[in-house]
Amino acid sequence: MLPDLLAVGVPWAVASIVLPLAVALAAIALGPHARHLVLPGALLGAVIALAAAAQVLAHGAWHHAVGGWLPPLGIRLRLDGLAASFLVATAVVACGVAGFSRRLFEPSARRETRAGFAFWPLFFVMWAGLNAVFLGADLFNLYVALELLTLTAVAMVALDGKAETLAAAIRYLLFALLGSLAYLLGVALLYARYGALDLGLLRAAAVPDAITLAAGAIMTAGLMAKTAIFPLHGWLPPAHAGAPTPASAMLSALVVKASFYLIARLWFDVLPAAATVETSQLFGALGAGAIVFGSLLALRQEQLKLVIAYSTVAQLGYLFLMFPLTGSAAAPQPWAAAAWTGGMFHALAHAPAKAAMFLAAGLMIKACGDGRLAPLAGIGRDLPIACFAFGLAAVSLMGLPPSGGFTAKYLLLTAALASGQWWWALAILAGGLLAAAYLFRVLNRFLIAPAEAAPRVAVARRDQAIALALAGVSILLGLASLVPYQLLQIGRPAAAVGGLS
Amino acid sequence: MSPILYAATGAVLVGIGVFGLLARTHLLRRILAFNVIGSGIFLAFGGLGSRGPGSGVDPVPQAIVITGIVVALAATALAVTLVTRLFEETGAVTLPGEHPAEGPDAS
Amino acid sequence: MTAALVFDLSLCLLIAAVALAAVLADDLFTAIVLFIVYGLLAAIAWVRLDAIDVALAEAAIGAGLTGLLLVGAAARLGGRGAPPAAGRTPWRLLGKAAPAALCVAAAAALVVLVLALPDDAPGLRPLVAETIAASGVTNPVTAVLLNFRGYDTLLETIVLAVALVGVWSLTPDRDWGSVPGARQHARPDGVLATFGRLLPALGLLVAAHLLWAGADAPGGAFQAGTVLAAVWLVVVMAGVLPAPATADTRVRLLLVAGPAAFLGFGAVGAAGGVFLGHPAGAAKATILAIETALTLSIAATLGLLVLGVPRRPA
Amino acid sequence: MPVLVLSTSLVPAIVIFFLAEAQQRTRTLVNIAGALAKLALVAVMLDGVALGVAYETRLGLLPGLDLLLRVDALALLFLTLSAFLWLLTTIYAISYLGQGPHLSRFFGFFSLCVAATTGIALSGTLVTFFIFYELLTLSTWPLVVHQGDARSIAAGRRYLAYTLAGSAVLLLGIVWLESRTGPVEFTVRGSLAGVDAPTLQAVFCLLVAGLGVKTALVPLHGWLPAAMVAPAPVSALLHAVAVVKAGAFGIVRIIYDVYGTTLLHELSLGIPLAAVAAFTVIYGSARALQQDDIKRRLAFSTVSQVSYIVLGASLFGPYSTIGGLAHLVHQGLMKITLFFCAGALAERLHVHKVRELDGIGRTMPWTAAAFTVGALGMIGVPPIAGFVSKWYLGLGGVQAGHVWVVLVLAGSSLLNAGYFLPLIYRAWFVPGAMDRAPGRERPFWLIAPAVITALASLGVGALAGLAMSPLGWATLIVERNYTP
Amino acid sequence: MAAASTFLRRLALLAGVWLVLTENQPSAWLVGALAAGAGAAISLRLLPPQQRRVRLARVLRLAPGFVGGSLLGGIDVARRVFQPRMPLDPGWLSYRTRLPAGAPRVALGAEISLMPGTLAAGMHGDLLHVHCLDRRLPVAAFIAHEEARIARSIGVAPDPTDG
Amino acid sequence: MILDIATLVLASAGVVFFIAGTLGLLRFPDVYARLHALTKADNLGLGLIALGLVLQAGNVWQALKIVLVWLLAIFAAATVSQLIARSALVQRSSSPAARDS
Repeated sequence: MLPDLLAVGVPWAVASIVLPLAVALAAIALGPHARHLVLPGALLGAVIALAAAAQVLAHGAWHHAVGGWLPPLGIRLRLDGLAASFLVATAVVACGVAGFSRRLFEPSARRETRAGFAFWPLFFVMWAGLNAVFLGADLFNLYVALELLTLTAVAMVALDGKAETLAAAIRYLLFALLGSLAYLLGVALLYARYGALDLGLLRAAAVPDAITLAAGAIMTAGLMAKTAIFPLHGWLPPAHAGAPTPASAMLSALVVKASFYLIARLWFDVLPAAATVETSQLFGALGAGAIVFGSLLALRQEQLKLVIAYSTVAQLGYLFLMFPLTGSAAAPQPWAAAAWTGGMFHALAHAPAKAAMFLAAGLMIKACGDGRLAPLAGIGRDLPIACFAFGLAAVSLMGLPPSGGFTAKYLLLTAALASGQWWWALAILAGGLLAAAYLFRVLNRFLIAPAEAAPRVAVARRDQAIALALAGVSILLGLASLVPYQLLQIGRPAAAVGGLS
Repeated sequence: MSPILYAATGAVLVGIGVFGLLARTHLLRRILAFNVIGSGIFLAFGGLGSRGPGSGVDPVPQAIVITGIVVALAATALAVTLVTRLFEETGAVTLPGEHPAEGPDAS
Repeated sequence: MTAALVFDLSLCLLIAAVALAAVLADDLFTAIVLFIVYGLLAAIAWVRLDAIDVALAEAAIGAGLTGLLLVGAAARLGGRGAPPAAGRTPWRLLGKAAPAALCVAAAAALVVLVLALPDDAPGLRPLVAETIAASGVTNPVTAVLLNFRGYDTLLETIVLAVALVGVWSLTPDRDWGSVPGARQHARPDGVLATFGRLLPALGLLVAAHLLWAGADAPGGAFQAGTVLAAVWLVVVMAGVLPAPATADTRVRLLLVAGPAAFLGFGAVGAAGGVFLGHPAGAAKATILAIETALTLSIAATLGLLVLGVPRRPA
Repeated sequence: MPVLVLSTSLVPAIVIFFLAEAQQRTRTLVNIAGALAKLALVAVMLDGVALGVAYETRLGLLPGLDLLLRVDALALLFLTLSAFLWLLTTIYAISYLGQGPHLSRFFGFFSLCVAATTGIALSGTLVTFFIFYELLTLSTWPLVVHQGDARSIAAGRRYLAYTLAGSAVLLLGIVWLESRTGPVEFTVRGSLAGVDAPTLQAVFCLLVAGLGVKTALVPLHGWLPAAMVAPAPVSALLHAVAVVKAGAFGIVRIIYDVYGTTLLHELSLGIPLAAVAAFTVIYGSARALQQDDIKRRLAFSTVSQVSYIVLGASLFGPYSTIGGLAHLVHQGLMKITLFFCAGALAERLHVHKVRELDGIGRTMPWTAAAFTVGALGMIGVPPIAGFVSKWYLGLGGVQAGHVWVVLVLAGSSLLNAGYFLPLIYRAWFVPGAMDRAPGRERPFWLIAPAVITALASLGVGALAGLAMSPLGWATLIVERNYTP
Repeated sequence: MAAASTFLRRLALLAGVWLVLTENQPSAWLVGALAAGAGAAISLRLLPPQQRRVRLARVLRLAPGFVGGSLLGGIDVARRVFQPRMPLDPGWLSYRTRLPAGAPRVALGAEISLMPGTLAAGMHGDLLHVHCLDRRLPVAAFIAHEEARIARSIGVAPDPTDG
Repeated sequence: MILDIATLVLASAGVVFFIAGTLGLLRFPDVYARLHALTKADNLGLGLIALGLVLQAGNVWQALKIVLVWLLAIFAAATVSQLIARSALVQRSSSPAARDS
């Protein structure tokens, strides 16, 4: 029975887009009654994502021509191992956030509240947008999906309605829109050059001429602005730190990955021939810069959520190290597969860890009534589960074993040393140490015995447990990394060649 | 020839819009500049789509541009609302840390 | 032929000049008016490119509604951003010179790229022409929007809906639950009110025509929806009908009707094996049905987007 | 089987984390039950391994990269030590900490720490070793900062700075090596054949430097004295059971199971390492002499003593290896005795400084006696365990043609005597303050562990000739695995 | 009853507009019927049937004057624009109208806005504010004339002497 | 042929009025005068162009359609000009002298 369901007869990939959209529309229509839909919707979304992954594992990559129209006329959806992995990561984080937010945005006295109304449509559309980005195989369709993310993300940042978050949201919006427009300009050029928008068709047709390279460069620059890679990171910390906690989790864990995902698709899938040694080293330099500067800035923050947000800036840097380590079709590196898989693994492992960290931080701030680090002293006694979750997530972010972060780091390091690019290995290791430095700065606070017991607002154990569960997932990813690894290999771009051993 | 002319105009509009974005700090002006960039890209898209032999226009860029226009409007609506709310909360029409409205170039 | 080229050249120069003027204008209102003019000129450019559908959309949405949004915001900002009398200092000019040079260089590079593209555009014209018989409509743009690339359009309607949610989410908490837009002070029997009472019937007709004609000629759900939205805005601004409360269930249903119909249609197709697949032979009917629902939702969404966040009367 | 052993401390760790602070009896029960179960399993395996049975568990992490747990003789040596001492330390800790705050957290991490040590002992590959090595770092940190005051936090910070930097270096070495060879398993020697010598030398330096941090090789020892602010059971854990031992154990693994002595000899890496170790032996002892705080004196003593193990391993001779391995156990027994005693003195009499020891032989005779046995053992007085290892080490040095080793040992022993004998003298022969009446040696379980380990130190030294003694087992290891 | 007949008349009017819009394509009739019906219904809601009935014939009788005025207005303004000296004498005039409130007044405003030299700028009570391009023209008499014409077309007779 | 010439003449005349309207917008002294120019001249210009196009229409329906568009445009222009004038007046109501100066 199960294999039948996993076969192409049930388009799980399509369902992963349709379901969250349907829930979002229902949430707009139903207002305060929508909260009964939230958990079933989220869980069903998770089931769909897992089924999609299982389908890929069982039957390989899956393509679907939407409306029955093949490219170049129509739009294709592509569910390969990479897409499936991101679907699952998204579903895991989204389920956690949904469970966490359910009571946060509960209507008061059966009356709809502003944030309560807005959050759920934004949340589910964001989820659908993420899935659409991961599944999209058409450049312009991806643009629309990206804008879906931009709008939901910006609105979420501003959900608190405070002046600082409004400014942060505007800054974010400016960056994101500029990035989208740059991307769109590249799409226009590519379409004018090749008459196709489908990734597969473009790969078949693309030659590394001036227009193609310029289009790729413009698109990449735009996407980098949206990914907040150093030195375009300025908008991220205030936005992610200012957003309501569940939004912070979604943004930091997932949304920034979407544009990164597109960069990776672009360079590995569409224009592998265009990647030169210089460009990939430049990407690596940006990544290393992000790691070092992001970490150093994280070390200087006095607000808990800002520490975590700057940590995102730093962690995004690792993702860009996969470009020099993978090399290109023109200049392939040994162990490219390890580098590519390591980079993607990092993106996947970072998601639940960062979400857990933000959720835990949100609870701590709620308990303290203060967003600074200092009042956290001794909170380990009051919120042990949240603190433990924070610690576990920190383990993954530092890349310490056993965690998904470690697996990623191991793969990236291996590729760096095997290809003789030891300087990236040093950046990776330095990043781990710096992460330890800024995270233990927080963890220390948990264990300090305060001079006098500070008053704390009570926090539900269930909410803490959600953070713990997400952190647990990021740890588990390090112990049970074989299946995700295999999943990632299905449909791996040809540019990322070379075996692990 | 003409379609290429419009495409080139689109490219110039992108430049003008980017200048507006960089040189202006008033947020509504930046939103305006965004729309100039956007419609410049659309025009380039359409102009490039009308090149070549044969009659008629490529409908795919047209459809894409219509979608793009609607998306741009959606983004503009959100942006404009954010800016008015920021003004109501703080009285500022620029981002914090950027020059407040002073001098002709900052308006 | 030469006359056409001269016209095109002048139009292009004019467009660029107006755009530059809009960016450089000292007065905010002037800048916005120039932007609207710019949008209308761009619409003419689209007519010259033989893209009437886009021209309609650009004029109505790109120039009209966007301009309306900017004017409304500028009014709310109450003249903030008007330039003080201070002259241009050399230092300021230098500060502007760098971005200016950058942008000139970027624009020049882009122009070179555009000109460098080979002239034998491998567009999709022939393919669309070949396939359009199977799409159910004869307007190729509608065929692309609602059939070949219907998935884009589905996401686009969601973009609109979510933008409205975003705008509403910015309501000040004290105003939540009230009616969008500023209170209008139009006299019940004034010019605007009369206009607002006469216009809707005609506007509805025009919208219906655009919608219906969109299958075979320029037009379609977005243009029709924009017309309806404009008419409705006039009605509301004239004080003929009040704007609905955001919590009004009917409004909510209207907002989601189009996307929901589209999505439901897609899901039914997916269950049959093809996501957003139109049933063979009935494509025109399904397209029109979806477009009708979309038109209503688009109209409601666009109108509410322009009205902005709910405000409680002071 | 290896998983079972691992779970005897992992499961209690998790259970204890979820226990409420007040459920003291349950916590104690879980702790003791886990420790006893582990000891029982170890006993079973000792028998099995002696007969040649191999226990192994594999878990695929990545294609070609396994989490491998395997029980071999060397693993079992370390495992036995940690299992035995864990039981005693747990008992001691329960008495020592009494009703203090955060006990669920404390014992949770305590058990986790032992689980990590178990994992280190059982690791069959470099990566597996690294995973547990890091787990050890992470699980000991909350113990070090347990008291939560400024000094503990500072010590914790220092501990982390050292150990995490060390792990980074270690990881670099591991990955560098494995990027050339593929994942390295401990038993498959000779897999390094295709790698060029400079790389191998560099990697060896990285590995040893990384492990040297936990081993507290000079100049990487700075964290160890600072970590003395931790509660006494934690110090015992750090010094005797887990942390420094894990480092030393790792170095032994690297020398014998990754590189092999032949290869290291060709790469001429043994003597430099031995020199570092010898310097550490002397330096640690010399510094210990200057310390006024008892625990700090013991800490520097550890710096010195643990390097005996490294010294033994780096000489490559069979006797020196036997001596080093035996010392792994012997030092553990003796040092834990000393820390138990120091902790008991601090807890019962608030004695922290050397001069405060005056007359405690009268007040707390059992404690003082156990302390004396441990200290004499450290100096190398026969027939206590320390003598046996030093003897074998010296023998090995002579056998390998490095007579200077004997001089180092002699010098170190003199220094040992120099800093331990005054303590013993003060305890027994200097009259103390009058208010210290006898009868303070309560509760029973605070004192008993020290006595037991003291007796054990005596026992393993006196009965070193038996096959199942640490020395006998070390001989077995060397004969079975490390004899070319 | 009145509502029904109003509805039918408006329906017919809108149907006519629809035919013009679609250039009388038979395939559009169904859509047109629906649209015209909806339009008429909305119109009925927004503009309920009133006692005074607008007679189409009489309204049509206004057309020639309207067109002529519009032509004159355009020429007049163009003449002034193109003259280098620009002969203007702008000023304001307040005209007290007798027309009933609502559509008739709006029609008056619309009409005079197209006529030479006058522009309606809103009402205060019965006072219609008119902006004159050239006060030397006989504006008031002109407005009165138009007012009378409109009044006749809707079947009321204002006192022509007032102004 | 005659029809074509007529169309050309009408359309050209229409353009002349459009130019007049635009020029008025620039030359006239205040917002009200400008409105005069804009509404009246542009209306006439549009009317003339429409008339010219009617002559080119293929059938009566097309011709009617052009007329309809023209009527709608006039309707809108007349309304909008009043609205603008009124709002300008309201904005300047602080100086009542402006009303009958």
